[in-house]
Amino acid sequence: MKPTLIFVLLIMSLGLYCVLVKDNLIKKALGINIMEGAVFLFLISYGYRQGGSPPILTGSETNIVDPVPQALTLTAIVIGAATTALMLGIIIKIYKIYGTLDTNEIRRLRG
Amino acid sequence: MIKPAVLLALSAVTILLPVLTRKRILYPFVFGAVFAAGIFVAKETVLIPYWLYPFGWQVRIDALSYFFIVLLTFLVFMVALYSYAYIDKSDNSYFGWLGLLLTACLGVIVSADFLNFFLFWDLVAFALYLLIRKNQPEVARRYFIIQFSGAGILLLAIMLNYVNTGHLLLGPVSGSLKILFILGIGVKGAIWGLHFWLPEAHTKAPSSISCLLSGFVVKLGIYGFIRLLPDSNRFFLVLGVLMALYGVVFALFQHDAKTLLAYHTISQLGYIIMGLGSGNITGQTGALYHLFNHAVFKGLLFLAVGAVGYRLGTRDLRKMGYLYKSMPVTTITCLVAALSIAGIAPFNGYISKTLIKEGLYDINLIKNLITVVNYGTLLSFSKLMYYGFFNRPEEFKEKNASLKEVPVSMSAAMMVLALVCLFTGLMPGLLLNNTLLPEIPINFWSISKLWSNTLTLAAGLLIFYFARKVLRPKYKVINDIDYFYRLILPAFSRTETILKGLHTGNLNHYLIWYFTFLTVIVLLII
Amino acid sequence: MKYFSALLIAVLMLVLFISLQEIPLSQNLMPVSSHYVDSGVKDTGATNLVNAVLFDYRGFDTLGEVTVIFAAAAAFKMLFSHRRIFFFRYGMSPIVKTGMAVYSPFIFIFGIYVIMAGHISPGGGFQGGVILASLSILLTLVYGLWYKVRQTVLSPAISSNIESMGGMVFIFIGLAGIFSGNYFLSNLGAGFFAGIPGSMFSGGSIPLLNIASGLKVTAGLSIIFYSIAGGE
Amino acid sequence: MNHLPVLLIINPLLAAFSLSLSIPPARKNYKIIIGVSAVIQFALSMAALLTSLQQPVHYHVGGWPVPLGITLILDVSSGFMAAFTSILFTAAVLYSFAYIGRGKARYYYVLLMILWAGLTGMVLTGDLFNMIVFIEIASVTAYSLVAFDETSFSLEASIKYMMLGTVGTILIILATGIIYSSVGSLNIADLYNRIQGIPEKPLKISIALFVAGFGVKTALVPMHTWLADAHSSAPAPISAILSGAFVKVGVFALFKLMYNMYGWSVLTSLGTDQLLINIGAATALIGGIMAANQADLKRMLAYSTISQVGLIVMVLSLGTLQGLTAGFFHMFNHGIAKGALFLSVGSMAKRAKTNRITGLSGIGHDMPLSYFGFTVGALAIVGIPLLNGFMSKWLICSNLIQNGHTLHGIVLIIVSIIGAFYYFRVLERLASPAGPDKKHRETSYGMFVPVVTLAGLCIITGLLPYIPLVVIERASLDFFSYNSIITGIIGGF
Repeated sequence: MKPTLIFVLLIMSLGLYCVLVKDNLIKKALGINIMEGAVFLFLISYGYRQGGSPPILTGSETNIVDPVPQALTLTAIVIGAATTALMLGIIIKIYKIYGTLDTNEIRRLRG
Repeated sequence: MIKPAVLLALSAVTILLPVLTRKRILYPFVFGAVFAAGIFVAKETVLIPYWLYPFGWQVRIDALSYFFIVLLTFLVFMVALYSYAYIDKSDNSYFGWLGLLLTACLGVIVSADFLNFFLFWDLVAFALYLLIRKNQPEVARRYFIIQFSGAGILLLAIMLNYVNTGHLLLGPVSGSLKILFILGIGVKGAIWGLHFWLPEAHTKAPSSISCLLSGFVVKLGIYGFIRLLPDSNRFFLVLGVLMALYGVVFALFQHDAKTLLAYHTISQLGYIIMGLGSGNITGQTGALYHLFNHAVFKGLLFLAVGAVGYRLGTRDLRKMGYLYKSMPVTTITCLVAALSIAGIAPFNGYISKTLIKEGLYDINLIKNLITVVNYGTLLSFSKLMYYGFFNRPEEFKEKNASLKEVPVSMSAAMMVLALVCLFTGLMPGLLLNNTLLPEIPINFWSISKLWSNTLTLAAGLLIFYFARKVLRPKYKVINDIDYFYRLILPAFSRTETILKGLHTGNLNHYLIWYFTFLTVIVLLII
Repeated sequence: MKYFSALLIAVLMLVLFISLQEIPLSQNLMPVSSHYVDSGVKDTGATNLVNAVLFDYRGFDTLGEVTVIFAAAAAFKMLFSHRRIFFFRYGMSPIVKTGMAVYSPFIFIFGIYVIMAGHISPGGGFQGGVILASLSILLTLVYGLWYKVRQTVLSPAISSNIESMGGMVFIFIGLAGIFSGNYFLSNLGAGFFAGIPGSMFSGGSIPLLNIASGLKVTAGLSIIFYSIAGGE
Repeated sequence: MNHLPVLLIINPLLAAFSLSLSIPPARKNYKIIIGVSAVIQFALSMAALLTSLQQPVHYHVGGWPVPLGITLILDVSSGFMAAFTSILFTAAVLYSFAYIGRGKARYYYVLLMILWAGLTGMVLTGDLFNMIVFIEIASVTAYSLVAFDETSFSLEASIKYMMLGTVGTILIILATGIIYSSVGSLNIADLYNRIQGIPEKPLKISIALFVAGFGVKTALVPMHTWLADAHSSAPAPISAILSGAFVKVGVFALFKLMYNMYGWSVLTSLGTDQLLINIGAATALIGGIMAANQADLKRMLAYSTISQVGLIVMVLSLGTLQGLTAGFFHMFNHGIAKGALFLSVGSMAKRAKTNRITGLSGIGHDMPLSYFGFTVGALAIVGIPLLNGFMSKWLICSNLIQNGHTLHGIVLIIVSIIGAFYYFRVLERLASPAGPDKKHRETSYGMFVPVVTLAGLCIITGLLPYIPLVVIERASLDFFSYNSIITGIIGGF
């Protein structure tokens, strides 16, 4: 077990709590981002090797961390950023129309 | 001899009739050509390979199929002839859907595998939906949904049968699946308990379609019973008696001529099912012969009532009368059909009913019940003929007596059917010897039989004379068994309301559902 | 609802905790990544293995990622096309403006550096692109939205063009692999200049792809910002 | 060397990129660019299908062998899905030319082309993380296209879709992370060989996360809630694509992982197949019941999609070759029929300016061709004989019952009956005699040609199920006998 797992799950539960309990759409978006952060931390920390050096080779390293999770995380961060931006954009437009960000009131579509 | 494939192709052409030509005069001839092809079709089993390609179509025409094919093509020919004038001039697509119905029924009859049997079984209901839809969309939809549900039960039965046997060939089924098959087929065949759609559909459909519906489509149920459940004798016996009695009792108190006929369909189906359940060759032959006869005379009755409706605009027995003056052909043909259905010699109903009675000779109770049903039939058709044609109500005299006879094509169809009623009665060997029974076991024309027949007629008319006040057509709503089915519907709509209430539109709730689901499946998997 | 959610989260996390403990840990690398570490430099010519993975081994992912940003930017252009709400028109005080004028070349150079040296040092197209985009955003904040409209270099049409060009350059570099008889996005196999690993001109197509994605990210993020801010 | 797989993905991307250029040719002639690109893409995907029938193509992007790089796999299953997606997209593009007003249309097409690329990529990719990337490409475009109208409904639908979808993506990434950290590979074919190396509990968790993550993309109960909102508020061609293609591609991707990454025997030993089949049944039933009494026609169609997806999931989770065939066949049939339905409803709604069923009554007389498309689509989905839905429903029912799932077979029958109930109600309403003052013109060629073509496809595949089935049987073989195929993909690393 990696000790970071505890932190991963803690951050994830924070984000999840935010997503599930908060009524404000922006807070929900933030919660989603926090969850994403937790997942990225999970990826990075499981790619880490004890005492490993960063994956930039200068010729003398013997113990190198796994470069793949870092690349994956980079990709996922960019995707997450694009999604978050779009989410916030839509939230702005929703605020213009509904005049509120409360999910309890944004429910014209139901049934 | 004509190949089966040619017959099928020819019937498929009729679907496209309205597209091919706009000249309506040609349509009955095409249907007549199908009839001719149906008569001369070769009795053989072939595989049509390119049909729904990986599946194919096992076409089997044996004596039973041939019998049904002749009946079907003949009846459709007559209906097409009748419809030439009966159906509104602007509605040519009717004939296309009639062709679809013909093809679908033909498909059911000739299919030797369950896939195509089921496919056409479904298609029959859909073709009827299209035919009824024009004027009565609600009725058509209800009919279709009920038939579709029945087909669903049939599908389930077919699949379970497939699991048991490992093949899809149409053949007798066994075990507890029989119940499912009876339920599935029974919806189309209108057996008691599942007949609730029948009065409405028969009444509200155009008369030409009622003729086919009652004359042939419900008989597909009988066809299914013969093919799939050839040995459920006791059950059919009880069911048949029940239906015969039930139909007659309900028919007696109707004021709408077509509803009366519709309930008589149930009653006569009861006869047929009784004959099937007799367990001997005489009774079963009688059943088949009665099936043919019922198609002819009930078809004729519907056409005649339709002809009245065509001129008079109503088929309410309270508003009819005087028609014997204004519409003699209709009256005479209707009288012939009524005598046939009542089983009066020398018309065809007499022959088949005698055969069925012979088949059930050994069971006294049933014989007595049949006698009761017979009198019921006689009474209700006396009512139909008297109040419908021979009555002389003053308030309708002016209107009813001045009507014209129906156009030639309609009266021609009716007259042909009436002649068939007479000839198949006078010469039962014509059909029986050729297709059904090599030799007739009984003498239909013995003095005792004819004497009791005449006695029955006289007694029936006498009873009607005294009871005609009781039987006077009155308006009242008679709840059939569908009253109980209607009670189920609120439960469905309540489920729907609850579900709709659950979809609150609140994102919070949706997210909580989501993670509840995630937690549940995580716990389930681990 | 609150307590139910808390319970839900607790159960979920507990289960995750119990089960994720079982993931095997070893000091050795997995076969795929050990191949990257062993022969990554030889295969790609880049010493930054993350960039080698990102732009060479898994270059197709990066094309996808570039596309996601492009899609987000296009969505913004679509959804915010007819808003003209000019708040924050004239920017901040002259002191800030002057300070910004001093800083901006350095930020610009740094961004360019991060992009250009992605294959030999930490960084790369995305990181550098974000730096450049933040420069563009800073400029707008400091000088006001009118600046954006007046300036031709950062105008919406130009950003849009830069973004499209970035994506197209990425694809054309990939297509070069096909035209040279290799696979899409082939690097050294397609004849790109390998150079000496660790030097500036090395890594074959990786620096080019870095530049392409850098342009794209810069323009994409700027477009998103300006669309929300209502500059277009 | 065959570059078809990658060309299939970059062709729409190139079109999108060049369309976004802010230069006069791109701005003025965007319809030409899109039309040409759509035709090329259609031809490419058909060529891909034909190629895959002869010889599967394993394309190593960047020239890296299997576990190192990203591999695109063009086998019959993916070729079939790509071709099927392309049919719908081509129809939708053609339809959009007439349907989408000028204004912001250029970015609409940009996003549409990216969506096309994303769905094709999801189908073709042989790499787990690459699949996530393509899912996100498709999702981001779908989120924004749903919001295209910028009405309150479409924005609300978009944000709901986006929130649920993003959470789903996070779960998928987490599952991928678990798999990668356990065995250190991302290639699906490679993972198939290594899946035994994952300890039991992380394996189970990853399956659960994948089901939940993909479940939201494919609208399994109870993650279906976004679908009715999104599909009813999006522009008609987008609804057609989301309903006809996106959901199906999601199901395809989920089951590709289940069959080709975990291996079905692993899933059976964990009991996941029972779970999936029950989820499918619940989806079918709830979708069917919810559709039964909707006032909004597009919303009704959306719920109908949910119920049909439930059927597909049910039969795909049987784990038999025939089950797969039936499932793919129903995907195809339902996709085409639902495409015709959404497009024709779009035409009618555009003329009548409402989606309400009551508002559309009698419009069938005024717009016979659109009504024809709607009728054929509806009848096909209900399962009227001689249309394609009948055949696939027969196959689904037969497979479910043959494998001992009689109750699920009954669910299918009940769903069909409910479907007949609500579709016929609408058909009747649309054909009811209209008032004298209501006169709508038939739509332009661009709008009814796709509708009628899709309806014609329904009829043709109904009469000749052989044409798709011969492909689909090969496609399901790709899923089913994966053991024998896998060596060809992996090669000798």
